[in-house]
Amino acid sequence: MKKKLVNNPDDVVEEMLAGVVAAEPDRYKKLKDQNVLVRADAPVDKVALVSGGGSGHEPTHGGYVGPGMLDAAVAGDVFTSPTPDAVYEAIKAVDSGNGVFLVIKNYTGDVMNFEMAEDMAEADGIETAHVVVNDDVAVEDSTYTSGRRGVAGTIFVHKIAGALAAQGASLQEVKEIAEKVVANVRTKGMALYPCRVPAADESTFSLEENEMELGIGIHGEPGTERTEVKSADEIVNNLVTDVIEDLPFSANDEVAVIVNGMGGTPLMELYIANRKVNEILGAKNIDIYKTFVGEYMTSLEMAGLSVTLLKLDDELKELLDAPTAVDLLK
Amino acid sequence: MKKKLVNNPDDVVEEMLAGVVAAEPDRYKKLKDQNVLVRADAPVDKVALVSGGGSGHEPTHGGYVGPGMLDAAVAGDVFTSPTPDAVYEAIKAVDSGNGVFLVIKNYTGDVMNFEMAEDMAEADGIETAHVVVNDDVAVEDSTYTSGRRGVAGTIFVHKIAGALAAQGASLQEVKEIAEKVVANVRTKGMALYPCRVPAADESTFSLEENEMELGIGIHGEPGTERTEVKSADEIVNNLVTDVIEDLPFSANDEVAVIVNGMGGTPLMELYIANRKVNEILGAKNIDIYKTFVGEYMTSLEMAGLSVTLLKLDDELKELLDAPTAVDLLK
Amino acid sequence: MNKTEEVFNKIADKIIDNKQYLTKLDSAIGDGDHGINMARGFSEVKEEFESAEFDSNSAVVKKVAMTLISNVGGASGPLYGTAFLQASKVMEEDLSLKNAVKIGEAVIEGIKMRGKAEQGDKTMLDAIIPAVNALKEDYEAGVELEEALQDCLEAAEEGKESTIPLVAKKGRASYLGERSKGHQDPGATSSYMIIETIIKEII
Amino acid sequence: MNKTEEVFNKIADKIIDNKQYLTKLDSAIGDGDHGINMARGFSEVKEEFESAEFDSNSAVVKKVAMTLISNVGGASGPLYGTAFLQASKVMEEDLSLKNAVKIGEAVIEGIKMRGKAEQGDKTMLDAIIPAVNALKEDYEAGVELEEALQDCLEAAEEGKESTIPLVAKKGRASYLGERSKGHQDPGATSSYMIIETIIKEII
Ligand SMILES: Nc1ncnc2c1ncn2[C@@H]1O[C@H](COP(=O)(O)OP(=O)(O)O)[C@@H](O)[C@H]1O
Ligand SMILES: Nc1ncnc2c1ncn2[C@@H]1O[C@H](COP(=O)(O)OP(=O)(O)O)[C@@H](O)[C@H]1O
Ligand SMILES: [Mg+2]
Ligand SMILES: [Mg+2]
Ligand SMILES: [Mg+2]
Ligand SMILES: [Mg+2]
Repeated sequence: MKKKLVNNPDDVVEEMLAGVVAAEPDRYKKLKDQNVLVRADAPVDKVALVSGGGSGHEPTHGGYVGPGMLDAAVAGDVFTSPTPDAVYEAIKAVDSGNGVFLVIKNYTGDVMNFEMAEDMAEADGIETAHVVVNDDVAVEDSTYTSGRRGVAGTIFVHKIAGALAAQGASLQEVKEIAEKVVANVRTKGMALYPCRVPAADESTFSLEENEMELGIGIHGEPGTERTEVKSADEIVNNLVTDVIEDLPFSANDEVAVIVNGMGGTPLMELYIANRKVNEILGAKNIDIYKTFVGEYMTSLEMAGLSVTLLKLDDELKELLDAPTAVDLLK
Repeated sequence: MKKKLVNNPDDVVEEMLAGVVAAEPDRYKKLKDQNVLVRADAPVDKVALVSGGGSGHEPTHGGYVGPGMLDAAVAGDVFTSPTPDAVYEAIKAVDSGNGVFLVIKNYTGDVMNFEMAEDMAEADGIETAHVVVNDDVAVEDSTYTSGRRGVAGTIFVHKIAGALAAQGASLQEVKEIAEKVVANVRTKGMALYPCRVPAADESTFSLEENEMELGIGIHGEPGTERTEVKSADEIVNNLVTDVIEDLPFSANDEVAVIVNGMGGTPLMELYIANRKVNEILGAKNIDIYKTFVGEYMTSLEMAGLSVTLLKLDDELKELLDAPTAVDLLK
Repeated sequence: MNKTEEVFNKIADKIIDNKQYLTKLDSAIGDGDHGINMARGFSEVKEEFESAEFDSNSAVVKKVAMTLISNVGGASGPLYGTAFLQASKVMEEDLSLKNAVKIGEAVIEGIKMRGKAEQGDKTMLDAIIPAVNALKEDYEAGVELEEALQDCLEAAEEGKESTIPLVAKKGRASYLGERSKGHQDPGATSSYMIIETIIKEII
Repeated sequence: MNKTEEVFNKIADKIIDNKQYLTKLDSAIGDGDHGINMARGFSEVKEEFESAEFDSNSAVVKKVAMTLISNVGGASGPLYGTAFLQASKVMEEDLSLKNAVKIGEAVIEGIKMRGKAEQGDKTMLDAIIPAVNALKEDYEAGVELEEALQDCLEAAEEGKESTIPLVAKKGRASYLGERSKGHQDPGATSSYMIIETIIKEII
């Protein structure tokens, strides 16, 4: 049982969204009766971007709503995909007649609920398209499985597809650039300590004082491998090596990096990790174009981190650098 | 014993700074032989701002280095004031002949080490001045004690004094505005779980599963009061009430708010807390001008939060809104 | 309150009573929310029943489907929602073994269409498919309704337990790969509970 | 290595051996780093001694002072640094009880000037002031050096223990208010260890 700064565990998402809007009333409006945050000035005359999923990953998704990134973020219950109704209401709230693009992380629930929402929206004559993000290299990828999870690499999809949409691109063009990001982004994560869902009695896994989980996702689920705790350098080496080999990334590639904290990791430790990421990439002659170190896609108070690499070309670089009002991705 | 993403505990500060510079090489340079981060373009022709203190409070202090805020940040060992030499080197690196202003948090060690550095700098003919931040209402304030701790309110001093310095103000003017911020800023914090210093075997305090500490500082020290765990709303009520009564803040005051996570608190919980902060201030007719929710002044992986209020006037509002390159305080 | 409403009320109670148990099963190989999700949805079903009036059994089942879709979220929401929606479409007002088989087949088709899983993937289908197969065999062999339902219940229970040694291929448990072995699937467990409650109410 | 170097080498060993103990004391009422800070500083002192040559005892003490100032940080760095710096200024090459009193007074003055604490504030001064007072009384009473040092040691030990019931008024422990009662001050403890080592080396 973990202590938490909450009131009634059933109200955490609603109370959180009330706190978000209270903090930045000029930036957000919340839809009545649905846990959806939309840009205060929505609908904007462009292709709209909607993302969402379970809560507990803050600043994902609400933190990425704003000019140059998302138009709406749909917040499900903690670690639970939102319902089709909620996604559908988000779509309606941001559609300006230019179509709505959905960024879906590859979880059975998210895919199904978002697709059902698309069916509902299309019945209303709203054009939609989507991308399914699946950057987690820890999970086996095959047509016989549900495939890989979408994790921190999703942030790059928000930024890059958001930037293209802001430039007035068509729904099809936004979809294509999003797919290009997905094709070029890879992540692997680990945890030293699990998190706990407010409404549940226990953590979804427990670890001994000398154990850690490698290949962890962002829903408090156990990882793919449990080992004894290693040094920061050894851990980073495991993550970065698996990420590099997967795409694969190779010498003279230019990459953007996210060293992402899982929620309970001191920033100090993320920087210690980044030092090693930098060293490994340097040794492999992989060029770092931009690095983000911080909490971008968390798992409540899980302690651990993930490393994401995105292979860049000129088009992706320009969109990554494009202006956005979202301070997290500047 | 807590698991940590570190290598040798003695190297955490150096490795962290290496990771910071690796992430943003265009923003920072690190002084050779000293754990000091300075603006890449230092010295800049203006009054320079130097802050610093023990490490373990990230993003404080390095995260506030940049145009519109600090010129240098001096990183001591974890929770340990830096030595006079380090501060002195920082002063020399950023002085452009316009004088150097030091932002010191009120801890015996910080005050002594920074003042010794000022003596050294003045012997070199560098003009210096300083402010001592002491915003923590949990601690009794009297001339017979070491007085109140400097905690998250320090961020407002960095922002506002930094903005005035960027506008070309004199050392004396920068000192005056910093003192004005200190006179108008108050904070109180609490913790659900302690942190652990990498080089130490144990946490500085331990809490039972139904206990929390109120009136906590940012150095893993025990708080002023231990109670059973309360709901988020009750906790926030305790913090905000003590902060309000101290200055006191009263109806029609305009304030800036920081809801600051201590390092291990999920962002979700900070927003849940902010909802209540907003509600309490609203009920008292205290006007919220701007709110910052996030991790600004942490204590490694301590779980808990602090609430800071700064009473604003037109001058402070303008400086709080002034441009800065530091994304954290935009 | 008609009979179908009564049955779903009982299902709701069963699921709500087993909220922690289902969540615990999901903690082992998923994200620890299956019981929470299902209980949220079925609490809402109970509430809907308080105000609504239904003119047919299939209207009740359709209402259950829509309520689950709008309130459960996760994977189980759309899956159970689609399952009951399909069931409501083929359901006749009078219960017969023949119609029960048809309903079962519609349910399986709905879940497969939505989730793209197969038997053996360690999902709710591993409880449902054997249960429906048992019904169908008994129907073809001319077995009486009550006995067929008994067989169906046994098949569902075996099916639920058959998930323990399986490696998950769909849903969150699939991320665990080999480590998903040795745990009973939470969705197969809630499916069994639903089938069990229906059958016990009918017999 | 001259006698003063030897003494400080012993002090360094004592402090380094007690790193965890001093840290633990600081955990109870401070921030849990006193032993870490002091051990870092005295390890550096030992290293400095390896390369340096000194032409006087006071040069050794001055080096210790500067090394602590540059390497300890926290509150104890400037306080001990200033203390030893003041000591080095009044130290004579030949040890006498008279000079020992003078050194002690310089140390107290230095610490008070830097830290603005008084006796009874639950700091290192609570070990040092009684120790120096004992020396002074014995000197004024014409007691022999060795006996005076014994008295000094006892006074330092009592002084260290006298911090236990006190409410801290200076340093981090002061933030705890009444809760600082019942714990021995880490700085008074390290001061006692330093005094103890010096005296045992001389006697
Ligand atoms: N593709 C699928 N087809 C059929 N059933 C599935 C599928 N994916 C998951 N399930 C079922 O859903 C259950 C998990 O539901 P739940 O925990 O509520 O949702 P989530 O996995 O989104 O957290 C699993 O135990 C499994 O039986
Ligand atoms: N103002 C002061 N005057 C004298 N001694 C002090 C003062 N403040 C603190 N101390 C001493 O310093 C000790 C703590 O040192 P240390 O833990 O190394 O530094 P910090 O408190 O900065 O973490 C205290 O136990 C106390 O004896
Ligand atoms: Mg879920
Ligand atoms: Mg300290
Ligand atoms: Mg689940
Ligand atoms: Mg200390």
